[in-house]
Amino acid sequence: MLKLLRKIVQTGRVTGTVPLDAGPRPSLLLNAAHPLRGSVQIRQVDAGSCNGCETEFAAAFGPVYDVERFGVRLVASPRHADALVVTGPVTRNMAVPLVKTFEATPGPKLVIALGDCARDCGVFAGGYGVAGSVADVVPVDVEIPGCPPTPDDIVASLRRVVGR
Amino acid sequence: MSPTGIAVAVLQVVLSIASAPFLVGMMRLIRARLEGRVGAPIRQPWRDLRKLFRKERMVSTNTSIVFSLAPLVLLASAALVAGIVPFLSTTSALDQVGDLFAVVYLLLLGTVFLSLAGLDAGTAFGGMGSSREMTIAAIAEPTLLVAIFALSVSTGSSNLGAIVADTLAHPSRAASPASMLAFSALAVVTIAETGRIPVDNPSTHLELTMIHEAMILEYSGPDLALVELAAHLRLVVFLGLLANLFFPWGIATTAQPLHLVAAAGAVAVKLIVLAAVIAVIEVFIAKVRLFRVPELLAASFVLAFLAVTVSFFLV
Amino acid sequence: MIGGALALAAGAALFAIAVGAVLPVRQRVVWVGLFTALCAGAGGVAAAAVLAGGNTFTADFPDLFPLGGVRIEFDALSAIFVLATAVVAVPAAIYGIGYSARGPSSRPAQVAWPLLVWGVMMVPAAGNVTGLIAFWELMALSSFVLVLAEHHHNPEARTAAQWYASMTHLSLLTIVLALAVLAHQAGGDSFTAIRAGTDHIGPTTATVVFLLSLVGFGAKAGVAPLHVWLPRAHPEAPSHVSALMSGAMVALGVYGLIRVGWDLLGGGPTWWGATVLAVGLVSAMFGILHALISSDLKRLLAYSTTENMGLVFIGVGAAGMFASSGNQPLASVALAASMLLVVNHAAFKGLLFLGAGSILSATGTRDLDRLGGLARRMPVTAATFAVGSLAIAALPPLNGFVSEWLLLQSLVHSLPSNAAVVAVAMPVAVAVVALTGGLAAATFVKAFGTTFLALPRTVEADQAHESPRTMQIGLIALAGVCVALALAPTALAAPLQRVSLAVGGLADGRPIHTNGVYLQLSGIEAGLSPLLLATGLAVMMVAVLVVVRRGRLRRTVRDIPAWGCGRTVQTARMEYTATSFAEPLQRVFDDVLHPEIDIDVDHRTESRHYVQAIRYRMHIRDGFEHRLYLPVLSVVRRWGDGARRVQNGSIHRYLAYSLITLIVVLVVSR
Amino acid sequence: MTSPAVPDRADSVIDADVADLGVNFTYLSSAGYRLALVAAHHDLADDKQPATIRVVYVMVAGPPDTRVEIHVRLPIDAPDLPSLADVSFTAGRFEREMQDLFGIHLTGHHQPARLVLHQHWPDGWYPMRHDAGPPPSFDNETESYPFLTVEGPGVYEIPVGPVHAGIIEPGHFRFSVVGETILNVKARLWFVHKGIERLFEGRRPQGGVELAERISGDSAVGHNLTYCLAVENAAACTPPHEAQVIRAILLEFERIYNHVTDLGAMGNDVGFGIAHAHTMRIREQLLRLNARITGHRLLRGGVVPGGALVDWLPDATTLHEIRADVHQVVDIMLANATVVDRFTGTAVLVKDDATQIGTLGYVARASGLDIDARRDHPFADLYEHLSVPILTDGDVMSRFKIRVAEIDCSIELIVELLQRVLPGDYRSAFDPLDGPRHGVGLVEGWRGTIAHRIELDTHGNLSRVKIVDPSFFNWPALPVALAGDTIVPDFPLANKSFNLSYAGNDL
Repeated sequence: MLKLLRKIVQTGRVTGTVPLDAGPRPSLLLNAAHPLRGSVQIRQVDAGSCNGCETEFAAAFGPVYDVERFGVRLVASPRHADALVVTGPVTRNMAVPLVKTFEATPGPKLVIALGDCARDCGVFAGGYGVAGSVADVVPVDVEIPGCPPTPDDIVASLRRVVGR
Repeated sequence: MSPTGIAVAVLQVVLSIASAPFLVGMMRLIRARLEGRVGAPIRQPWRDLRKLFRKERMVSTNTSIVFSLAPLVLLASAALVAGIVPFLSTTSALDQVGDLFAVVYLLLLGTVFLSLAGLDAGTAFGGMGSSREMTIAAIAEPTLLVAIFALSVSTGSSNLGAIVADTLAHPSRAASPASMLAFSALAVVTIAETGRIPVDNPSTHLELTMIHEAMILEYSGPDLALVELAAHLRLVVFLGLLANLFFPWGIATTAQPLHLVAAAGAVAVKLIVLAAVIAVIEVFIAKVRLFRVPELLAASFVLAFLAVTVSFFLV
Repeated sequence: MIGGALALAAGAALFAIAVGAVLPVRQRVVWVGLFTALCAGAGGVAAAAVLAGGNTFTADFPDLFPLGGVRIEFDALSAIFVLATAVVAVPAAIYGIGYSARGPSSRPAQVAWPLLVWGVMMVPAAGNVTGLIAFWELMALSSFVLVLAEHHHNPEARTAAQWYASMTHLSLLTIVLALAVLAHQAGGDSFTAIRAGTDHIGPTTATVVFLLSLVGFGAKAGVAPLHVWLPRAHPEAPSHVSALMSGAMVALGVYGLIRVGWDLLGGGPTWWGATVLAVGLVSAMFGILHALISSDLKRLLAYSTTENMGLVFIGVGAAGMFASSGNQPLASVALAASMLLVVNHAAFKGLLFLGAGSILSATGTRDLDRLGGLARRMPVTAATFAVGSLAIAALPPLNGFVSEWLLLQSLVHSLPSNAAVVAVAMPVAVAVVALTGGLAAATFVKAFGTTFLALPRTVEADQAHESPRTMQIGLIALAGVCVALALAPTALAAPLQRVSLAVGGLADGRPIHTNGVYLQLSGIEAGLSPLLLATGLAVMMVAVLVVVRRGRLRRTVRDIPAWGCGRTVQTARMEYTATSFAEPLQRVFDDVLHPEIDIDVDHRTESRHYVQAIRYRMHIRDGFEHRLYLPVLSVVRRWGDGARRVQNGSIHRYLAYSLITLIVVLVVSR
Repeated sequence: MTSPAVPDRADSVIDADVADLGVNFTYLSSAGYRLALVAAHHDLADDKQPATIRVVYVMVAGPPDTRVEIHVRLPIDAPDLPSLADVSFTAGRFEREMQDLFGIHLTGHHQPARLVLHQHWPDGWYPMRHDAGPPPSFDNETESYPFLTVEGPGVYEIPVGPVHAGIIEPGHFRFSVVGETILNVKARLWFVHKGIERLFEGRRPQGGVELAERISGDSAVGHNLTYCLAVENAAACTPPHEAQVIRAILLEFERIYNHVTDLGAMGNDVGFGIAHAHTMRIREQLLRLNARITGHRLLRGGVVPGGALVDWLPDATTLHEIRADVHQVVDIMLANATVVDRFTGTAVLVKDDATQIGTLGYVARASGLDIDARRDHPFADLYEHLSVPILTDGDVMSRFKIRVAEIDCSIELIVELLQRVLPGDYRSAFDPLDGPRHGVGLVEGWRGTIAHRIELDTHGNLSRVKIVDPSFFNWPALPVALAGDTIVPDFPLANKSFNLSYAGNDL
């Protein structure tokens, strides 16, 4: 107990790289009256990634980047989600699950293609098990380039979506 | 059943509902800060709810009317309890409508409906959540009722207004062993019934470990908003019960607006303190293994039982 | 008027018996059903008249039997039990028309059914020992025939009947002994004479009589450990018969105990009440735990009857304890709680058994793990079963909650008391009532959820259709009774006072004050308004709906398969089963239930990492049956073939035994 | 039947007749060799021989590092392979993989169901054959994997995945359960099967690096190093000693950041979120070090065929601070009675099972198996002082503590190696020789021993790359560890304690 308390006090605030006082940014996607402004719940779908994008996506929700402070939260069910974050080239085995996840998400909803593989299959283009990029399977609204994108990029893109 | 009484009851319901998401937002913020994060603003849960109300409503195939009915019953039962429990004033019109037992069974009614909804879609997760929820609810029941027993022994009544008035009249009773034992017992049950650590993890993303979350995996949009709001409201109701049954000071004994404002301030402070304490404790403890939960509740039952025996032998 | 109604009841019963024996099968079930309903309805009217007016009715039939006359004495205590019987019997009889058309339409069954209804109604009306025992045996014999009504289809019915016959005889034997001793000591056969003569009875005799009647009536009430016949016999009987047996017949055990212990004997020392309370606590816990883990719907309901009779015993026992410690007002509250529970139980247990019968006749199974998805296929059954489930789980705003609340109030306000035994017993009782309530909620979430919700688990469940109109009428009527009792229990305030006044040895005074909306207890500062609670809930629900609609609720509702993690097609195999639902609680109570679990894993001989098959088996035996009865029975069996010849399962022989017993009884009681 | 050849030196090849396969395999197994890799190859017809399917079994032992290959040739029109499933559980799984991808017909296999290719993939299309052609049309609605049905009243199935609730890679788990008691679990993987092995083919060896670094994103160094070692092995190229030191340092950095993440993630799975927050903070610190070391947060770009290069290396003080930080978090976790209770005795993998299944890495070492490729198959003389921590309980707690011990070992190792090298670019000219060649790489990645076997064609281009992530060996151990008396809500914790790779397994 005391050890943990000491650790908490010593550690203090970790979050910090993204300037908080940057003020609300205009959303490039959603107008001010859009239902999703200020609150976007995310269901992440790994459609064939090498797990690199997952590492960085998880970091964005870690204490250092803390994207949750902008009203972005991970949720367990697509029924609770507003946006799908899809990583990897879509494999033949994940195409149907991805579509089903998309269908299971109530509107209005967004699809965010995270990473180069999600955008254009990256180095995996042409693999016999690859069905295509995310946009080939479900309509994509936002793309975040990078292999993998840095947490800073991810946070910036998500802020653009949520408008804060 | 006077008009002012009804007005007070309605005011309680409205204020509880309005403040519940903020309380949850505050608890999330405290956890974030202790984890070194900035965290979402306190009003974030309201934002989330507002958004959900504007989203598409999806109903799973194979479900029955229970699926649509459960969020309503869950929220209505919690709201009714918010009207009965003396938060602001002991003059609530609903005080004679139901006593503490009625409150407990009304909350159980909500639990039962949510559990049925969990079974309704026929998914393994929903059933799992229902089964776990009913297990915990069933085992928590003895603690709840025996703790009420302890409270009503000294007061001679299980009416909420009477218990509050009695504690106000005899402040020393709040510090009596019986009262403290009963408080501890109810605190444990509160944590179990509101799905907090160490019983359930409100922020988990693991379907197989969930209790509350597993039952509501099928809900979306407005239905989900109702369920979430009800969950927030139940937290307020349980914490409010704990606060005002054991520390009723500040509550209005009339329905005068000024007194009510002061009472609202007092109950707000109490709720914030209790919620903050829970939020801080949650950071320091882990979730116990599912089959240790009954042990935890058994321990709380022993506390409640001791409270009754103590009040018998020490009164 | 009371006499007329009782005469009408008898006439209707006789007519029903006659048509049951004479008419061809199609007309038979209709006329028997209608006249049985008339019989029960007439009895109900008589009971209502007694309860409303406070009169009693007495009539003598001195030469009815060659060896003894029968006296009818209809007071408020009788009336409340007759009322409970009528509550379940009228809908059950109408329901029976549709149900029998597909099931027990044989002549014996159709003759026995009105006999049973009439018998159950007349037991509390009996005013002397001979009458009580005659009607008791009439009830036992006719119910025995009905338990066997479907034995052609079901071999388990025979085992059930054996248990039933044995326990009924044990019950009868002890009751006869108790009453014979009582009548002999008091110097009279009629209850009036016995009451007058109790002064001559010494404490030892009184204790013996009390204990004998506790065993005899306890066995009928199905309280542990005398319950073993109940979870066997009630499921095997045709469902409308189960409804009457579980809803009303078992309650006569309570009636007998109160009548003998606290009316005829005039009450006794505190430990009488404490014993009854203890029996109640054990029964309530034991019953609900076994109901929880049962996946046979009717067996679940039968065990739940043991639980509910346990709760009634807790109330009666507490009343006895309060009465003997001089707290008459509280005793009357406890008694009122018990009596209200008897009436409520008749309504919701009757309803649930009728619902179970509806499911059984639609799907051919009572196994919860083979049901599912019936809410869409059988909406009336589902809605009424839901009412029954919420009621039996004691959830507001339904009727079960009111009696539970009364019971809790009587237990909680026992303190401060000067008796240490009360101080220890009452918290335990509250805890047991609470745990029972919680487990009952879990049990009926399981029962309703696995039966009616989600996907059907078998083809039979998938192809189920709603039951015929007559059965629906029965269901709706009983659901209506539940709702009426829930919203206006205040109507029973005055009758309950009359009941407690009728039991002089137990309670007096006025348990419940009411202005029609609020229930107030005498001497206790506690209030409840079931009507306003229900109104409040409804108002809140409407308010939420209105607000949500205002909040720009998008009206688009998308119908979509349940979330299956992106891949799986949902099948019934992925639904939680009843066994699974109860498994966590079963694990919590492992020490009490002692489940026997086998997991067989077949490996390839070459490598145990190639598994061919896995089989799972779990069996939970009735602890009392397993550890108390079976050892005794095996000793008995070792006595020789003589015993086996008695127990050879021939139904005719059982009937003969019963008849002989009846004659012996009549001789003895003379 | 010939008597088995006795290998007395590293990298010997036994060209066995199909009939002698079993004898050779059992002989090597009894001599202490373990099966590291099985690869099938589609050899096209040329003027010397007709088209065949060549199956290569790589058996390894160490120390001293010894590798033996058994080569078996099957005619393309009747590729019947006698199954070794009875003697080696792992071999049975490799065989099913080859059955799916190469169309090998197995004889004597007990469960020859599809492994890699899901049920909706067309029959008779073997994507790894050179003449496979473009994929035919897929029937996307079929789903009929033959899950074992557990018999008994009240048994139901929990289907989980492939889309999970957290940030988890896709896989499908089918639990047969009564209430909370797990009776049987089956993991259905290969959802992210992209066909990486095929993508290597035809590239220059240098061109395989970008793929090797993306086999499993969290094992960029491990897989790429293995790949480079295999290529260098084939090309008979020896990189500079400094490059080997840097490779060893990078390998340990990868181990540390992944182990640290797992420690907190296991805390998170028992609702102890604060531990997760702290390990995520430490991980970010480590990933930023990574970014300075190689220019990439996941340590990509540091290892290349023929050498290694880094921009910068941290000093020992930084590492000691991180180590102290990690230990504070670990102490906090182990001081929490609930955490200890949840970890202890959960999902026990006994040594016997761990051995039979052929587990590797920390999973094996937590169950008492003394196995570590850094010591058993060192790629350079750098590991003389390496002590391999071993724990014996096989529960979640052991898998937790073994990670802590390995973090300590790694930091000690890095501190020691830092004295031998300065940051810089250490590359020898890598020029693959012509002519068919093959090479094997074995590296102790953070999850366990990674094995690659590559073949170069006459032009020095890659003609076949076989990749084996330790997860391929470890996946079957997870259901076995759960089969005891694990309850459903403990599964995520058990799964996290194994933390197996889906991408590395599925390829």
